[in-house]
Amino acid sequence: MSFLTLSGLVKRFGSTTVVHGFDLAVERGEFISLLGPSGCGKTTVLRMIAGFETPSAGHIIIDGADITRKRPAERNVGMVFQAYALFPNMNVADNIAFGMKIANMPQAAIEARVTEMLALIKLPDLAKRYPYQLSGGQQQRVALARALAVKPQVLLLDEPLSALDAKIRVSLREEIRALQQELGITTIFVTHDQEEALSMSDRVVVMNDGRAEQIGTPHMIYNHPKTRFVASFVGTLNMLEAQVEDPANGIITLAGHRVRVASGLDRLPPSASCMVALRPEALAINPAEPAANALPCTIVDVQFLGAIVRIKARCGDHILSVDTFNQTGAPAWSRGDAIALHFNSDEIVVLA
Amino acid sequence: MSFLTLSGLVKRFGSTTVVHGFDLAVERGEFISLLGPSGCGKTTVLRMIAGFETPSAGHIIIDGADITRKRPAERNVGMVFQAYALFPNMNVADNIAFGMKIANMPQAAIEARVTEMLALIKLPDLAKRYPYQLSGGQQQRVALARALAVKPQVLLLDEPLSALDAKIRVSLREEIRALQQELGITTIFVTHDQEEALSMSDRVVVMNDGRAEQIGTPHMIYNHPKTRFVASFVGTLNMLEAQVEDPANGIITLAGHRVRVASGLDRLPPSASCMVALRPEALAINPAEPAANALPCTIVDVQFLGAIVRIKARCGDHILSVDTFNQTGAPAWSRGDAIALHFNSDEIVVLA
Amino acid sequence: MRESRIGAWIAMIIGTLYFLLPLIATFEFSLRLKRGEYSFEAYRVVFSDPRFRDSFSYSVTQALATIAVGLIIVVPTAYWVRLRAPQLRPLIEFITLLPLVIPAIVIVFGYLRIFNSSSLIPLTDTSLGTDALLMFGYVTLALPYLYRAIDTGLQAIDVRTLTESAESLGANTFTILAHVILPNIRAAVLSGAFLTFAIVIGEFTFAALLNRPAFGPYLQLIGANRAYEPSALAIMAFLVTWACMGLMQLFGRGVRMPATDTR
Amino acid sequence: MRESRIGAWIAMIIGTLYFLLPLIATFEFSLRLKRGEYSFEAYRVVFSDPRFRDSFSYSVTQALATIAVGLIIVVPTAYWVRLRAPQLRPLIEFITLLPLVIPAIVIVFGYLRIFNSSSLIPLTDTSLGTDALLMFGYVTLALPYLYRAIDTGLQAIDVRTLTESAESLGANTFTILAHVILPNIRAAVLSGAFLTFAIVIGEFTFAALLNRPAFGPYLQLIGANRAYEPSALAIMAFLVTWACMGLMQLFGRGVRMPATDTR
Repeated sequence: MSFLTLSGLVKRFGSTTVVHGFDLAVERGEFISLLGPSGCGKTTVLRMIAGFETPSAGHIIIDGADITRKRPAERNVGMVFQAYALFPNMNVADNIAFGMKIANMPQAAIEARVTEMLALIKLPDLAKRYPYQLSGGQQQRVALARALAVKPQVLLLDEPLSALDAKIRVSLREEIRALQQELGITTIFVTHDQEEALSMSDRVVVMNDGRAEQIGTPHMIYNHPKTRFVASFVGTLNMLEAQVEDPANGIITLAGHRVRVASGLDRLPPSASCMVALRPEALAINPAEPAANALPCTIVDVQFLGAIVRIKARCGDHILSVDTFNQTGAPAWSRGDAIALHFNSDEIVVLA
Repeated sequence: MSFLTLSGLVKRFGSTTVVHGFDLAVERGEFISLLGPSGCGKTTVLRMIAGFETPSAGHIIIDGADITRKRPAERNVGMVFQAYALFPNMNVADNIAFGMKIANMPQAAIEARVTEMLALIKLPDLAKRYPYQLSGGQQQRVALARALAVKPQVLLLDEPLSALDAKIRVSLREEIRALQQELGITTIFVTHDQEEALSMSDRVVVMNDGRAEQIGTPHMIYNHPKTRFVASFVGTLNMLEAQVEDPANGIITLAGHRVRVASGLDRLPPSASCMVALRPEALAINPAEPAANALPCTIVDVQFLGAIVRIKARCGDHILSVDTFNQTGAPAWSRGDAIALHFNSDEIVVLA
Repeated sequence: MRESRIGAWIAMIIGTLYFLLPLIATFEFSLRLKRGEYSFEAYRVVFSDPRFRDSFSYSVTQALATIAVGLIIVVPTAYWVRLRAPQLRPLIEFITLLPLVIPAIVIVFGYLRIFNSSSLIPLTDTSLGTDALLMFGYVTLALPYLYRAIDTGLQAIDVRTLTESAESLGANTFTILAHVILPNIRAAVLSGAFLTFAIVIGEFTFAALLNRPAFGPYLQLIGANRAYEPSALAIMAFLVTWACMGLMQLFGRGVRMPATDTR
Repeated sequence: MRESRIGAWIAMIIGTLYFLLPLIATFEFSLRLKRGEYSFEAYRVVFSDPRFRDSFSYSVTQALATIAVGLIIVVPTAYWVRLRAPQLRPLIEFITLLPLVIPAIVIVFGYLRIFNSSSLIPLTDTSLGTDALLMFGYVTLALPYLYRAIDTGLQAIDVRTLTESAESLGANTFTILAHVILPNIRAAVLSGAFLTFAIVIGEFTFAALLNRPAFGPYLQLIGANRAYEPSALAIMAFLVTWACMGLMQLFGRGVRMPATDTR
């Protein structure tokens, strides 16, 4: 049986239902991300696990014990907030020690654990500093240490990186992931940033409108989105309308061109319309080795974004976005150039 | 002579100097971005052009007229702020008309111009809406229309996209650039986002600590950064220490391997140390065609970021970051794999 | 969670009783003018007293003048402090808090000393001059509330960006204040005005010391000489202030009411 | 820019004169007890009056009791409202503003009516009971200032996140209030306390109507019977309140003073 089980969780605020029958089974030591736009209910799910919201229906079970109705203080759950939420009147050591003092741990044990936690977050010399003397990244690491000090069964992270600068965000997310793997602590991470979710998690739950749209590994979520919402929310992509030509052999027509599709056509009748998705980075311009499919296009715009050069190309009525790396060897495309976009048949996703 | 000239601009607040002798010559119709981290003085330069700050020294000349000491209301300069700054008590039409009413334009002319501006920002039906009824993106377009309605000589944009959601930010930046090119208005754009600066501008001014570090086209700034600051601020990159071996033939030693460098070694003596920069996307893993240089490495980490898979590889004491597209055909790398990183000799930048 | 909720409800109930009990007791007493039955006789007596009508209308006039002068002083000051001298805000707040803690008696003694018949500006020589002096006293008294209300209103809008937007579109300071700032702090201005109104209507010390026929001293006079009428008057004063507070809440919470003209 | 700056300076100067002139005039007058020379004779007379010392210490005691009771009522309420019932904030603010606009006379009449000798709780029968009644009246009077100060303090910290952090670390409500919330609003608590102190010291109506030997009625008594001493007293009252305000500013601005113990 799984370590943390959410079954049929429902949360209503007045007449609006923000979480509709949410189910999730998390293994011990797993890192799960709840990913979705604001208002999708991801934070509400997290707050129900923490005990700050009481579910309108459903159960929360940790390690076999039903904690659905327990008060936050009675749960053994650590929480890190977006706003760093360190106690401003206490120094770093006292912040980390807070939960242990509440639990009446002996002073010597507390001190040892504080030292251990400070080493873990790589801030061994900052024990006497006050929160206002720390940078945002340091504060968030202390908040993490404070939550971990009491050895919680589950660690909950509520957008802990959102308030930080871009560069610190990237380095801290790598640190958090390393720490989580080192301690083997079961972790639920809430974020609206797809890159964070994909890079940190064992599994990602993509949420929309209070429901889980898809649960899977980052690779599955990104490369095999099940719904249109998942496809468009996780990464940018070209969404195109196509006609089914020969479902048995996986052939569709895209802007008048025959295109071979690896899967997803079984349920569709011939000459039906369908939506297909193509990721901008899956397209290759005039490659040396031709791929299974090729679409002749005309370049309508070239945007230099730094590492990536984004090319917009017209194919019939469709405008396709193509990403290429800015490399010295690469040809310099310009508006009006005629090109062929190649892609493999398994890069094209037929959406439900 | 250039249309807008900033010469020797200095701004002190008390004893701190936030802008040190800033020079810039902007051609008529040019789109210039001031790019830099917060506190680099970019906003102060913009506010001096608008007249909200008085320079401690230096001159601001627009179309031959020195406006250094003029009050904001006497300058013919349009400004768009990060906070949308629409007048909450006026509807969209009245907001756009405000400047023209101040200028005592006849009512009929004002109405015609308002209609024209609403068509320009593609919101022809929202004339009677109030700001609080608009989305952030719509508000910012109205703010743009309000600034442009009085036909300013120069348009100033102070991080106009920072408060918007990621997707709207991208679409609005394309719209602003198209509008600017259509009207041919001289524009100064302040941002801390390198992608915005690179994708929108004719030229980019990278600022650091109140000084212009480098002024050039987006391509020059990104591919040929002059200083270490520019290289690290514009994009992410691998910064490595190397030894000069044979400056005449452009040979350096990197982690014990001989590497050919296209340029930048002329000033350095043999066996000197130097810093070189390599962009993560310039490196190819075991490519079909070998490039000029190759470094044998071991993979230490693989991060799945969605469109991009970031691989960290160890070469001697150096850890190199390598970006590859997530493509179905690409091999799935994992920790411990031995690979060779190939790159051309003109991809390596020797920093001053 | 539950324990704190119960404690807080108890605190709130005590707080409410604090205000409701005296009010109910006063109301009940005010109905007992006729022996053995409840009646509104005390209210009838009060309304038919011409001194009641005179003093009430005098105080209303004073209140309106106080509001006008107070706004002319406070709005530009609060705006300017927010815009150009935010570092002065603690000082200004300190100054505007002074009338709360300087006993009214000090202010009045001072004014009498400055403006008496033998001074350079002998305001107290004429009845109109004394009225003006009283009004300025009220402005002082209302300053803390007026300033706080306006400042809170200004806090809710982005004064600096709005001002700079308007400046770069060619507007001068007067246009900005009249067409950009004021329409957007209307609710705060009204809220401050109603509070000022309520304060002036109930004020006693100033009016008594300057010997003006205001509502406060009339209340005191009746209170000293009658039994039931003072309770009736107190209830009426409460209703007037309640109405003011209600209007304040209404405008404070009200939807943004847009002005259609921009000049 | 320049025009608005000048206008604002003028407004500020007028505002300052508003307070300074009466003060200076009063001070000057207080020095003229001895004919033909300036002296502090009036102050000496005041200080040597035992009624001055008695009434002043009575009022100080009242002020301290008011502060204690006020804080016990206000801190948990304001905390709970911010945390669990933010939708009640307008209502609570409205209630706490009531004492500002209900004439003091209504409140006192009501209290006398409820707690007189023939009532269920005959507080006014004993001197201690009346003292308690007066203190509760002062709590009412101080409520708006105390609530605003505490609420502003709570606004500056992230009450909800701090509470939830502490809760998930196992803390109960009392621990959270005592060790997480209170230490972080110390400045606000002190500021509210000093303001309350200043108000109670200068209060007249309540004390006079309940016939308690407080400082306010003593001030009034001297004011009615002497010429120069009232000015001296007024100046002293001003200095006391000034000191309170100064302390308020000091603590309001003061650096965060950390507590070392967490339990």
